Amino acid sequence: MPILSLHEVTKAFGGLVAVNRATFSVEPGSIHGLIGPNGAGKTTLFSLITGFYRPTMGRVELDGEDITRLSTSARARKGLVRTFQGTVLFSDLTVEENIANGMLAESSSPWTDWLFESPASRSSRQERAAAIMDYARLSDLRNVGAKDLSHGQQRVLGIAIALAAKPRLLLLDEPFTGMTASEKNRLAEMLRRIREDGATIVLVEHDMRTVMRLCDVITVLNFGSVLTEGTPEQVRRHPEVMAAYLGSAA
Amino acid sequence: MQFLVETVLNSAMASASTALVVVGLALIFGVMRIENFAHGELYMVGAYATWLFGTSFGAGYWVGFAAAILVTAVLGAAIEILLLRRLRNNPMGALIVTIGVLLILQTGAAWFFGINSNLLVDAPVSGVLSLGGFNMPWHRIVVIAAAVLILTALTVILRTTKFGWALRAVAQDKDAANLQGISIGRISMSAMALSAALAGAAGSLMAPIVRISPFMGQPVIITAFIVIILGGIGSMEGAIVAAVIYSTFFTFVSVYFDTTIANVAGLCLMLAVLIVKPSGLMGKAQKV
Amino acid sequence: MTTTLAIAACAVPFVAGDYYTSFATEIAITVLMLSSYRIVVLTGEWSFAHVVLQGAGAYTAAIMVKDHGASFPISLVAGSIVAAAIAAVLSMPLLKMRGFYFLMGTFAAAEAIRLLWRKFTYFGGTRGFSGISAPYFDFGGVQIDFGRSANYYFLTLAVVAACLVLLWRLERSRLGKVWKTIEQQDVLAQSVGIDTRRYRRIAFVIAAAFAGIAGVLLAYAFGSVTPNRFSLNFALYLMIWAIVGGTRTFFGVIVGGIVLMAFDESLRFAEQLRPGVYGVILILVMLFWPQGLERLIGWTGLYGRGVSKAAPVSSEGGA
Amino acid sequence: MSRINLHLTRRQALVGAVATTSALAMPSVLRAANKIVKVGALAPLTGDLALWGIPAKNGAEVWANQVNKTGGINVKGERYDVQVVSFDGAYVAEKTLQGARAFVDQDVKYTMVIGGDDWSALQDFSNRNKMLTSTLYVSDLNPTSKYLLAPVEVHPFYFGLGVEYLRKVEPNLKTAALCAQDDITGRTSLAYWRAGFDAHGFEIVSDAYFDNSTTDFAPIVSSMLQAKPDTVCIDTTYPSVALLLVEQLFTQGYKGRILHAGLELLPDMVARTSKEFMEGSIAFFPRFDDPNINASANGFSDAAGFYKQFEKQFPKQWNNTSWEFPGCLEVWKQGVETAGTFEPDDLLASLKANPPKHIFGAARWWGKELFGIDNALVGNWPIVAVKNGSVEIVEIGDQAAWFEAHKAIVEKRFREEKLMPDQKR
Repeated sequence: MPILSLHEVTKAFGGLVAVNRATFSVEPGSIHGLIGPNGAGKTTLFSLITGFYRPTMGRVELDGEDITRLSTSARARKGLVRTFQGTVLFSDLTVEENIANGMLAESSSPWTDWLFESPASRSSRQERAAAIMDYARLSDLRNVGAKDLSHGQQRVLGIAIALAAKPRLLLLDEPFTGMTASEKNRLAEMLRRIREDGATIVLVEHDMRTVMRLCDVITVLNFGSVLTEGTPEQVRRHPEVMAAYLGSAA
Repeated sequence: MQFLVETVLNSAMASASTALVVVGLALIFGVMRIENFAHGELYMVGAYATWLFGTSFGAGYWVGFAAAILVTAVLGAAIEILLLRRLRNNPMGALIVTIGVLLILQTGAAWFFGINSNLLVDAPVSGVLSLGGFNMPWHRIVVIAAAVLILTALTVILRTTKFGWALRAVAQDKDAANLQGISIGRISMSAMALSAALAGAAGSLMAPIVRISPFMGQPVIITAFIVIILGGIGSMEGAIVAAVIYSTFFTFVSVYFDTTIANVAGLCLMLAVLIVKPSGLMGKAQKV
Repeated sequence: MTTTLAIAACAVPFVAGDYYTSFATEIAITVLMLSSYRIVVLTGEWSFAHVVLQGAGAYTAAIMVKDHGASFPISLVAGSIVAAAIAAVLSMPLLKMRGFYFLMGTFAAAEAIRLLWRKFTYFGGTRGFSGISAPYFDFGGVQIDFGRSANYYFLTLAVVAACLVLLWRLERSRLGKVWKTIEQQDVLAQSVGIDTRRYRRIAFVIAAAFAGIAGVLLAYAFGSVTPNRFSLNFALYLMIWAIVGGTRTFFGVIVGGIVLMAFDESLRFAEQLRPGVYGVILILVMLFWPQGLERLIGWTGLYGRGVSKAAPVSSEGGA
Repeated sequence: MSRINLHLTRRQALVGAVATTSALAMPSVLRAANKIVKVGALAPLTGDLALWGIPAKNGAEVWANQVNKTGGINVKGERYDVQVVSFDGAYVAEKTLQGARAFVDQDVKYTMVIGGDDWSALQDFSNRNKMLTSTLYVSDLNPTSKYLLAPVEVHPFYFGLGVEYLRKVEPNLKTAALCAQDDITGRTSLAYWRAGFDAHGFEIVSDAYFDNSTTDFAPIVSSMLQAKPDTVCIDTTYPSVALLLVEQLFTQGYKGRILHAGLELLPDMVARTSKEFMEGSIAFFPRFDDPNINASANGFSDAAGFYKQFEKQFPKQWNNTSWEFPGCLEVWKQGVETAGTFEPDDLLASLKANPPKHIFGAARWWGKELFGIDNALVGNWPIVAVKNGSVEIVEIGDQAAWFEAHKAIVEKRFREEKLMPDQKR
């Protein structure tokens, strides 16, 4: 049973049809790539999945449950967490505080816990924050302000915040753009570890080489509709993909 | 029937003067992203200037009208240069400064002209247009005509002149406009002067009709804020349409019921629009 | 900071005459209004309804005392609940709006309520209520007549202090952290599962509950409740004191508020010119000491919310 | 870019400013041979209602200077100079109560308020501190307002006389239209006007309040004229609002009688309409710039002189309240000088024992039936009518007698507007 499935999802802004009857599904535990030339509708589709936009037509399902009408935060509480293209962080706070904020939405049973946090739940949250920090190799930057991190470190912190929200399905919005080669390798390594811990990843990305190396399945979008879908090799050899990308490094 | 025609004309006049005030407010918000709480007081200064130059110095209404536009324009420009320019990246600070200006202008008017003084401005075109039992003072028709004239002139300026393009560019995207060499300072100052002049003109046109007092600006600014919300902030066209809708609605309710009910109904209309469309009729939709 | 404030506060009735003691009571009530108003500001929104919600508490107290002969504690709870209930109902439509739209939405709702108070004789019309008898404590041989302004001042101080402790706890709780995340990064907060509208509504309702308490304190302090006391002017001045005082820190808004109120009072000799002089001072403070406002600069463009605030990091950051 | 951090934090700067200005606030000590007695003007000095408050305060100061020049107040041989202290109540009951507390702290012996909306908060405080106070609205009186007097004007009691006079001179008038601003003043007086019109056989065809923030009065007048009234009563609207209403009546072709409380801006009304249009309009206040004002207002020492002095000191700031606060002081002065003390209880007893004269002559304490307490100083009151562009006293009527004759109707109309003492919230 796929963790995420889209059925005839369409989004039109006035006359312009940004996403046209997109239908595909994502298997649990996989790293699923979503690629396409600029203007192919990747970002709009991403926003449709995260709930930032409501589709004009069609259905989005998470574990078979229709979440088309759910708000972004409701989807996040169901395990569908996204990161941002830019470096959207709590820039005035430290790394540790940023990650702690990721856990705030966790629904603790007694509402009194909201007001007077029991020491037990506080220590468990601190432990999880520490775990995530060394997971993302940010432990030694614990007390550094988010705005003082390097670009690469800020992107990793963005993912760490998403991890704090206990995602079952993690949506990454062009995580590799603007990273150095070594940063890319370390990030790819981190994503594989996240997948091994049971999360599913959907990756919207331009960087073809990384996508081809990292993803199990790739869906190719062109002019708002699904061009093809398959393993990296199948997709690389597909004639229309070559045409659509016209000489980008295959 | 005659009563209906009178009410329609009265609401047209109310729409005209409200539109003048609200367009000025929308212009300022569009260009400088602040709500000018002292806009009502510029309306008041326009009325006082018309009395001072037109009646007290005896130079006649139209001289007073021109003086009102000049005085308010200069005052608007001065407020921008001396005060608002230093607070460009501090919208809340600018808001407080406009409230400071509001307090100063009100207290100044009460001090110089006396709290109790009864200033009378005679309408330029006296007499009454009476058609079979229905009579409407000519000046009210002059107000409608003048407002339509000014607003068309404004749209022409904004659409065709270089200054108009620069103004709209800054309203669209301040940084992009800056990159093209448009001096934000000059544009903000002239936008503030233009906005103040519009309020001054409205004050001057209404001077023969309403009570000139240091606090005449208060109901005007409250109505202006309600209308600018209805029309959607920053959109000039929205402001004019909303001014007509609100003033007509308000006048009819206050005639068929009473003005307190009209006030409550006006507020509920505003809330209703905001509930349906949280960014006003023509405001730019923004993710909530 | 707390100790200096506490000592100064307790000394007032022994030093000041009847006028300044009751003025200190009014300051204490306004401090509660400013601190509870800060809860709404914590979520990044400014409201014009806070003073009318205080009025709702005051009117509830007046009705409870005059029609049902309720005692002080009962009307305190009733006032708080009614104000919170009204805020909960208002928040349904209001919280769809942001920035300046929200500000004007709250103005419309507040002014409509106030006009209804003036219109219906059940609320006493334009004259409102008068003759609200002062609270009287008589238990185990101890009688305290809170009609005397010094006694009532201490009663107000006790209630306000208790509320401030609660507000302090609230801000440090997880609820407080959620509010701050919503203010700093609304879209990021949503992406990690925080339903921002729901928590903004909780903030609006909790702030109203405290405003209700302040309203009940005000009703007993003056023994009367009139619609003019909750007009736009008072809402504007509350906002001015919050902005100029600075809402960044818990004590900033309190000390800032007290200083500005004392300042406004010291200008009383200027009589007719008082508002004008106050306007000049507002401008000077804004032009030369905006420090307290730097956090508010984040409220860019009033509705460009959620714009990324991350300052681009300097390029030489190590790998 | 490092922020310019001034060593002064914001709090230190503001606290410094507070210290300097409050030093300035110390009241300057008066060099005077006589001892000082303080009287308080507790009225709005800022905001819309300052148009009543400031002229009242100024009038009180002019009166005090005149009294001090002629030797001040003689209390059992001791001479006191009168010092007027003021406090801006901004027409908000709670602020006005703060003023009352300030006056008690400064040992003010007699307080004057405008009354109406801003009295409700003072009641308990005035009883608790025996604060002798005067108000301009008799409707503030209630069974427990022991130390509150309505010594000058018993607005709206003279309106009954006005309608009676109108019926006498114009027997054929049938219908009446009423309008007033939506506050306690408007409600109280409109209730009395209705009683008057009921008592004298008028049919009320239009009756509406308008909000204080109304700026354009054309719609209000057109809706009134739709009912084709042959009498229009614009009650106690503010002077400049009355002018706009009269101008609209003229423009919209109204041909009947106009009734207003004061017609303060009559010269401007005539300028904006015409002498013929204003002819026969009825009001209740002779003008202080009327040459024979001294004859009619004999209760007020040298009314014409007072007006001239006021115009000299406060040019073009005159309003009805400018003589009403002095009227209150005049009654208080007479009481103090006969009782020989400032002590409230003795002074009240003496005042009640021998009622002083009020502005239009002899008067008596009254008000029990309607307000539950005899604290209103009621005497005869003039009715003025416009003759050839200026007002002339056409009749002096007895307000109390008119009330006695139409008590039932008045109580019915007051009960409708919830103004009876037992209906007060």
